[in-house]
Amino acid sequence: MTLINIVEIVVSVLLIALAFLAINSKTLIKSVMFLSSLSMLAVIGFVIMRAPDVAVTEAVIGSGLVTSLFVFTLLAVRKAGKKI
Amino acid sequence: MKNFLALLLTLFLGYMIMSWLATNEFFPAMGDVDVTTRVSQKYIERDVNGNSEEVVFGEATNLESGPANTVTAIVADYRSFDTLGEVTVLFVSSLGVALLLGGTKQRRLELNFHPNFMLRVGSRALFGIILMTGIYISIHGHLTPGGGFPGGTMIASSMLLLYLADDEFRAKVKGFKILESTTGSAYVIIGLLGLLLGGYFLENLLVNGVLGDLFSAGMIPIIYILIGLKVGSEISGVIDNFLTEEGV
Amino acid sequence: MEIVSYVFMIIGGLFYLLGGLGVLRMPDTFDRIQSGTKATTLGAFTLLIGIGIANPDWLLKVFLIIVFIALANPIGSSALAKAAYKSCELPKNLVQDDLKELFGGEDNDSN
Amino acid sequence: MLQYAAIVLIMLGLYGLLTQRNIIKIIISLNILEIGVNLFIVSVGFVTDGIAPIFTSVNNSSNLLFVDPLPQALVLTAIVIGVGTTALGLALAKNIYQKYGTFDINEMGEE
Repeated sequence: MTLINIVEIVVSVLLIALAFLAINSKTLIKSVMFLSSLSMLAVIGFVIMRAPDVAVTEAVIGSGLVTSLFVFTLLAVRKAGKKI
Repeated sequence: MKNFLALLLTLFLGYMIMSWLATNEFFPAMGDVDVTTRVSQKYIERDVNGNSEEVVFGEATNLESGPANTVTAIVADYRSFDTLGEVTVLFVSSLGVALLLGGTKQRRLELNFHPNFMLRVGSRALFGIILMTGIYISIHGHLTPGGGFPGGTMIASSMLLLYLADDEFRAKVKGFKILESTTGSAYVIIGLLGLLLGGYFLENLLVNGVLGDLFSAGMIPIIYILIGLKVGSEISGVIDNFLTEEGV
Repeated sequence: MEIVSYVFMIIGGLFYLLGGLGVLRMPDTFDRIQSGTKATTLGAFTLLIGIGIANPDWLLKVFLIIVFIALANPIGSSALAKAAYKSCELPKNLVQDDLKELFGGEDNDSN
Repeated sequence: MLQYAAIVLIMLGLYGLLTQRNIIKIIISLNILEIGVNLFIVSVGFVTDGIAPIFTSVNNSSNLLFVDPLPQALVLTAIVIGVGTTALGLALAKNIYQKYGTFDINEMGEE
């Protein structure tokens, strides 16, 4: 049981918990935020598996760009009036 | 009832996949992979004569494909045709976004944010730093982790920062379209040049140089810089489309 | 030289710990923002200087990262504070409110 | 362990795709499924005690034990394609909201 195994187990449990929360949250903005932190944890998973290229790409795209696109959609819709 | 059926179905599928994994029927156990029996070993030993000499950093010349980063060798040289198709998928999706969200009369989405002096000035300084980081990552794609895709996305994120911090800023969408189509056609033209002069599409025409130099690896840095510019301009166009709405 | 760098790194880690403790213990949003920003900015500086002393080759890169954090952290926290002003309720013992005239005083919708 | 977590992520994403009625939630489920598939494909090429497949001045010869670079290259392109599909889906969702006034796919036919 080395240190990297413990990190791996913690990351796995957090990944599953965050995915569950992202699907089952009440409000949409909370789901989007949980999705963002899920992809940030996936970056740690990629680093553990020695894939730095994929880790850089996932960090920039998965947790930066996709989150901002979701938030912009929700902003534009919320301006239109009704509650989501 | 429907939820219960869905739960049953997913549990059944997960049980099947996990039992396959536990008995190692289709995949070797995680970590026990023998890379020497796979095709990837050929990509790692890229000696041109094929006599399995050792490739040494900083000394090896006359390689088949020169980058120090093996993933770049696969993405931009061995499977570059794949990457061309993938860039095309990105182009089609950005075209679809522009068709769905673009109207005739457009204006900027009102964010009601009122940026103050510090935010405006500081964001301009940060814009330069993020843009330079994106360009650095695109140029050094054959030596360090990263490359055209994350570099291009960083360029697009700097545009996004200016959008959020400045009330008046509006990207020149026409400029993005011109840059995107120029870089995309340059990629195809380089491929056709390889077909004309060498013998197959996207052949590496230039000299490879020493493994690990900045000016090495032949065409691969040029192709990756083109990919970075194309991805950056496309995603900036997508962000611009998401931040506009119809109106006067 | 090694010991100096380790001391710097431990000080940085302590500042991070204090920042996390402040986020847990502070009563409302604005106090949390100030503890989470100031402590972690100083902690990041000390940690990075420790790394730069340990590896003198990386000193230039470390300096660039410090410049980036010094620019980005205050800007991000000020944007967060403004968003919190618009969406959360204000603390009761507020002394001065400069943003009132900018947003018209009434409650805006929470975006 | 990470391999099993990836399988559970795929299952959760599939369950979300089957049961959710909100369009944004469906796109979020699709993203979760995609992250799980990416983690699984990278884990197929992982070697215990291997190093990242990059020649540097430290790991400078091809006699060392590298992890498999081919799955990483495939995942690199898959992530970027995922952004394209997500952006297209969100644009469709925005248009659907403008037409029907709701994100719920059960309420759409009733107007």
